[in-house]
Amino acid sequence: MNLKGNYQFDASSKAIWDCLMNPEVLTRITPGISRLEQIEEDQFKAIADVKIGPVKGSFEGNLKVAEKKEPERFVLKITQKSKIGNVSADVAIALNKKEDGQTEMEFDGKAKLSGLLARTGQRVLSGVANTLTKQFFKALEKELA
Amino acid sequence: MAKVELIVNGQSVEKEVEDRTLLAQFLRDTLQLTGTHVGCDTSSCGACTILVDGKAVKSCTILAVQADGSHIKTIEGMATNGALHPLQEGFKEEHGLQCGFCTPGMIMTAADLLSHNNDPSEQEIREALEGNFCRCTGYHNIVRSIQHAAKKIRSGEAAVSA
Amino acid sequence: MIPTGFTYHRASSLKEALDLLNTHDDAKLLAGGHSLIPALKLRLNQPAHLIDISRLDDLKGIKEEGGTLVIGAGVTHGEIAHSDLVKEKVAMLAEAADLIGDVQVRNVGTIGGSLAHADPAADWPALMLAAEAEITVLGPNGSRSISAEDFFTGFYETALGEDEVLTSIRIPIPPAGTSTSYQKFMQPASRFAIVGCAAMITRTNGTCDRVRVAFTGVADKAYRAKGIEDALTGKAYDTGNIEAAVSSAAEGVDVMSDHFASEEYRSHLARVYARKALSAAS
Amino acid sequence: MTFIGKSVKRVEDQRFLTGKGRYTDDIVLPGMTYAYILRSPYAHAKILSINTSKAEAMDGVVKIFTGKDIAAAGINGVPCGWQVNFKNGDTMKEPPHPLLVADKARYAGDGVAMIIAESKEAARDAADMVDVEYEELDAVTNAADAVADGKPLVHDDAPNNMCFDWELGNPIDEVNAAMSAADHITSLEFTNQRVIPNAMEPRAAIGQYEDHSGKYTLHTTSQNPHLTRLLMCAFVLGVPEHKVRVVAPDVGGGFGSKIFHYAEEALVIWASKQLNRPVKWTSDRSEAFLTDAHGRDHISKAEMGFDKDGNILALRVKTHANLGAYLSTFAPCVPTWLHGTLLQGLYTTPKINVDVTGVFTHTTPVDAYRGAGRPEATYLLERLLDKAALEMKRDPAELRLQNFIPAFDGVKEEGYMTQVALQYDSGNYHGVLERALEMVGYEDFRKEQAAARDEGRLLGIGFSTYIEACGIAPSAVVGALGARAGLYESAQVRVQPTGKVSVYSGSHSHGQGHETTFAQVVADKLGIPLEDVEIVHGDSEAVAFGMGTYGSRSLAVGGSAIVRSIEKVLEKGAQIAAHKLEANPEDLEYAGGKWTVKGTDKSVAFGDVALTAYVPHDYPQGLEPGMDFSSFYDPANFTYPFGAHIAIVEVDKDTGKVSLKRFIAVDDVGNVINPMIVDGQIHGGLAQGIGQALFEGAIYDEYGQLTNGSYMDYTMPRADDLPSFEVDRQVTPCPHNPLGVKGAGEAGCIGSTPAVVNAVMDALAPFGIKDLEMPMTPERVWRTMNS
Repeated sequence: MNLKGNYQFDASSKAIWDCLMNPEVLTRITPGISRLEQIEEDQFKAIADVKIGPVKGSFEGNLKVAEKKEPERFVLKITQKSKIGNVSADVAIALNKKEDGQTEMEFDGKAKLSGLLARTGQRVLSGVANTLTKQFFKALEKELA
Repeated sequence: MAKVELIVNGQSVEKEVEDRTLLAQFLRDTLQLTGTHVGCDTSSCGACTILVDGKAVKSCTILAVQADGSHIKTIEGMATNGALHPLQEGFKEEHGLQCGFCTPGMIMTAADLLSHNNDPSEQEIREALEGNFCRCTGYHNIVRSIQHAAKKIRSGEAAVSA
Repeated sequence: MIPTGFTYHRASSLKEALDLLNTHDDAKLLAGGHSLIPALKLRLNQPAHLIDISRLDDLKGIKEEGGTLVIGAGVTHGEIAHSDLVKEKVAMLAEAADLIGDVQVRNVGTIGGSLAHADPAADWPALMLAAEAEITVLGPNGSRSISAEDFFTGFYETALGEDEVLTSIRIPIPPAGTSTSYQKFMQPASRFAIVGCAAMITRTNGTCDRVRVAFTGVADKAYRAKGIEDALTGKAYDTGNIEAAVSSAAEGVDVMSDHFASEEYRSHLARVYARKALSAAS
Repeated sequence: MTFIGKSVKRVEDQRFLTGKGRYTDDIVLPGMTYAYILRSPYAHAKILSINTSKAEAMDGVVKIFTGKDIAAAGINGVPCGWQVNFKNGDTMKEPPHPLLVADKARYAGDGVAMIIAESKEAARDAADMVDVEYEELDAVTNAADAVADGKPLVHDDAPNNMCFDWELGNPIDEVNAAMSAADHITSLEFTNQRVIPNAMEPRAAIGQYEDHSGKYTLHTTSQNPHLTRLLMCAFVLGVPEHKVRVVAPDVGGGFGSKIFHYAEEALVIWASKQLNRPVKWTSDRSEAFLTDAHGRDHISKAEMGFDKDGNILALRVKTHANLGAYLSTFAPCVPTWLHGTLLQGLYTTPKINVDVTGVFTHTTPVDAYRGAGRPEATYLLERLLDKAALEMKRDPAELRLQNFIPAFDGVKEEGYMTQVALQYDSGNYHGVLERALEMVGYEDFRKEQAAARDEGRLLGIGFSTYIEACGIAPSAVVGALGARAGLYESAQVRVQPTGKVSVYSGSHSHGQGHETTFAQVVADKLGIPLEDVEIVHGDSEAVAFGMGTYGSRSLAVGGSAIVRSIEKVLEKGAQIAAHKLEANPEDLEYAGGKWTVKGTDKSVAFGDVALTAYVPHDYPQGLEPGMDFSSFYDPANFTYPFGAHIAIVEVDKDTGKVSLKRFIAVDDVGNVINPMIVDGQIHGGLAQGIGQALFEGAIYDEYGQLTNGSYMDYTMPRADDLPSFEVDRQVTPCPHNPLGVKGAGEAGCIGSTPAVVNAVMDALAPFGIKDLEMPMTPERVWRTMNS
């Protein structure tokens, strides 16, 4: 599943960068994430409870920030396991400076699903991804405000 | 555990089952009425169709305890005193079955249809079967079988209860 | 095929249902169960408690109440499809009900259950929006009414609180001169809507006084196509005007994409089905 | 009393209609336990660790076995029953196919652990508590991609993921030369997509071990119980065959997917001994999507050369066949000997070369699915013919008629020798197409079509003619081609002392109606009432041996074996009758259930003779008592059913949705014993073939996940997707088997797919469209119209 899109923020790329690199904030704004425990630098153990419509699952796994180039880009590597299937995603995030102090956040990546999620979830998957993304950006916006 | 009381094919039944027991499992495992089949896990195939208070229901999609107090009819209850129901007869006469696995569900769905429309068109029959898969017959003879039964019912040769 | 274990409760009144809902964490209401039980069987969801509200008389029945069609939340799709009152007053509801799932699903699945579930490809949300339904819910602090427009808040998301029960749907009976239609392009395997379009048009002497068009299946939630409505209101009901109006069918929404319909194709279908629904509502 | 040729109502129906059918999952044995198989969610992954301790501690859990336990017990993997060699003579790559994997999963669905519990609920719940740590690896899913250098390997010892490469027909130089002399070459590159069989009854197996006798019983959803026993005993478990009984009770459809020996069968048998309790496993539908062998999945490039008059000069085919992650029982033979050999079709094509590469990928194993290889060959030929007609501005029906092999009956005229190793038995190919054209009202349709086009409606007609090789197969021939089993059939006809007859057949019925058709043959040949005959099948303890049912072989091979045994019965009966009538056996004739001295009214009935055979007080000297004969019939050749199918479709311009308006099928399956049953077989085959054309197809993502593995996502035809079918038949008897029959099970599925595709192409002709991939979903058609 492709994850691609962008979102405009009324904040500097530095401000966004700082938010995103702060585990506490990240826990707050990432939909479903209930706990983020630092294992080593830029690497976290993540626990998520995702509840969307008919699907409710507890996910557990890793979140890793890689290829950091402050404050322009980084790659988020996520692996999450659950009884209904596993999810892993590599998402490249770019923070592009715009006029008037605005920043465009662009993301481009792929999510890889397995198990029941891959097999029977097709009908709703793009919706799930959209919803989670929207929630994330809204929360980030709030955080920046 | 939940207590379930049902009238199944005219007989009272009272059993204790786990709350999560699906009606299809209850019929098959608890009552050994294995004529009701399970062909999928997404409520799509219709092999498990039975009549609950006269209406066609996918027994894999209701809990046994939800059906508590209902009148249930399964394929085992369709014949009366050894005489086949017109639908059973129709399926035999028109070769409406091959492997037989989808057949009970097909017949129960058709019974619901004929209970409120005893002269369905081919299109109406095909639409009524939209929730039942058959992989053997291409549905061709199933349609004929239901037409056969409808004709027999209309001619008054058979009184039908659904 | 085997759900995880849970405790089943049968509510004998709405009040009891609310109490149970408030006493138990991780509880789900069970009406027809035709959205919930399939999810439980695949273990996509694992609630600890199910509260069965399917037998509550308060949730039953279809009636007319002073210019309003009132449908109990526990009314099945099949009952709506066969209701003479519905056919006479708001025909598209019966038309749509007959296209939901299959016979067996329609015999058990309920309108309230479907609305609370808010599947983005379910049929009812489009109809509720086009009919400007009010959705009545009961919570610990009493009853409240939510307009359909406010009810569907997102992807499988509604304004229904976790401690509330959806009790009925109230639909204003449209004035004379109103015609309605629901047209659906089905996903061939699941028979959910890839595009479902509900249209309601009130006309005087061939001019559209009031137009309501809503879609399901297209975006992550059902929506009203205000662009189409505005483009046709006050205009003559004819092919040219309809054609011009439907071009905006999928504008301003995030169009979904799956194996059966890409974003582009789905957008195209939205226009086609808007035309079909508007043309059929004659 | 003539039963042959009559639409006798099926004797098996009574039990199915009253809910008394007995399918494997219906069976409950005392002390039974329930198995759930935990499967890899990944298509390709190393198994780093498995922790079963939490699950083992749960209520009701009896035992959990992992791949390590299976390996430690010295159990072999599932064997392959057919060997195909590389062109250079090397044997195909045949990597092990473990019952449960210990080190590495090679497709999403590979078994990792078996959880056995007191109830299926407990087994299912415990499965959620087994922790498996995987290291996910890259996967390959597409056969043409997988052979490229540097791709992930499914098996380390199969470089470039190649299982074999294989060639058949005329030398490629000759074909190339013929092709370069052609005035017109039509070429086609296409995927014959992977489809999922979806028999309505999910697979199930029950293993039962008796410690006092050391005997096992396996109840299983098999088309092929004896072969399952042979493979499981001899190759997997090393258990003596006489200690294993395999029963395939009522089986809810197979379509190929239940021919094969599956890991779960050996697992429940082995586990039942470990636990000394019966073990039952029943597949979920989700699991069936992942683990039942899939069908088709060829990627082909084909070219057909014509002279200026439209005569076919040559055919060149290159195919990559996806075999999945492991070799299923008959996998290697499907894209080779069941596909390459059928590329002559009904045509006189003088030069043919076919080249096939069998490829491993990280997907569910692929094997025979209704038609097996023959639908792929037919699709290729019939798409080429229609496309060539379009390109050469010829009528597609006429172009076919022009190139058909002339009629031959296989008796007066010899069988037709093809360029691809087969000798057709008998055929009248013009006859079926001409009849189909008459039924469809071809000229009128073209007028209707022209009028519809003027109104902007898209109507189309599509043709398909096919031939298939059935009655599989002469043992010596298939042995030479790589089969690791004989493909004869056995039948025992046991005349009871009262003259009632029990027949034990090695064929297996799972919808085909053998209990009726075979009884018709027996009752007819013996001149006794139908109800005096009983057909027993599906139990290795009752039936001496059998090769099962697939490849439309039951009547041609199994039925012929029955006829052979009946001949023996009648021969012995004549000796007894002659003794009773004080006549010479050669002076007797047998008709109407009695032996009569020719030219007299002196006769003795079958029942009296039977009784005498068992109460031999007054009896021919030296003759053994009893009347019970077995035969093993090994066919002299394949049988070759053929036919012509025509589809009429309408395409909705707005949505691209295809509606099938009419479907005409004229099939020649040789002699027909029960027309009602034969028509039913054709109908069902048509629906499956149409399903492939319009609806069905497995969709794997790049990671090897089957993304439409449920009925919410995988589209199968429903009642309101199909019209009533218009079927008729022609009869050209098979000259080499005693019944003159050819087989009807696969015909509908072989002919229908290209007919529908060709009809859609015809409907879309105004857009200049010549190719479209299957399934022809609305979006695909719409895109093509709008590109």
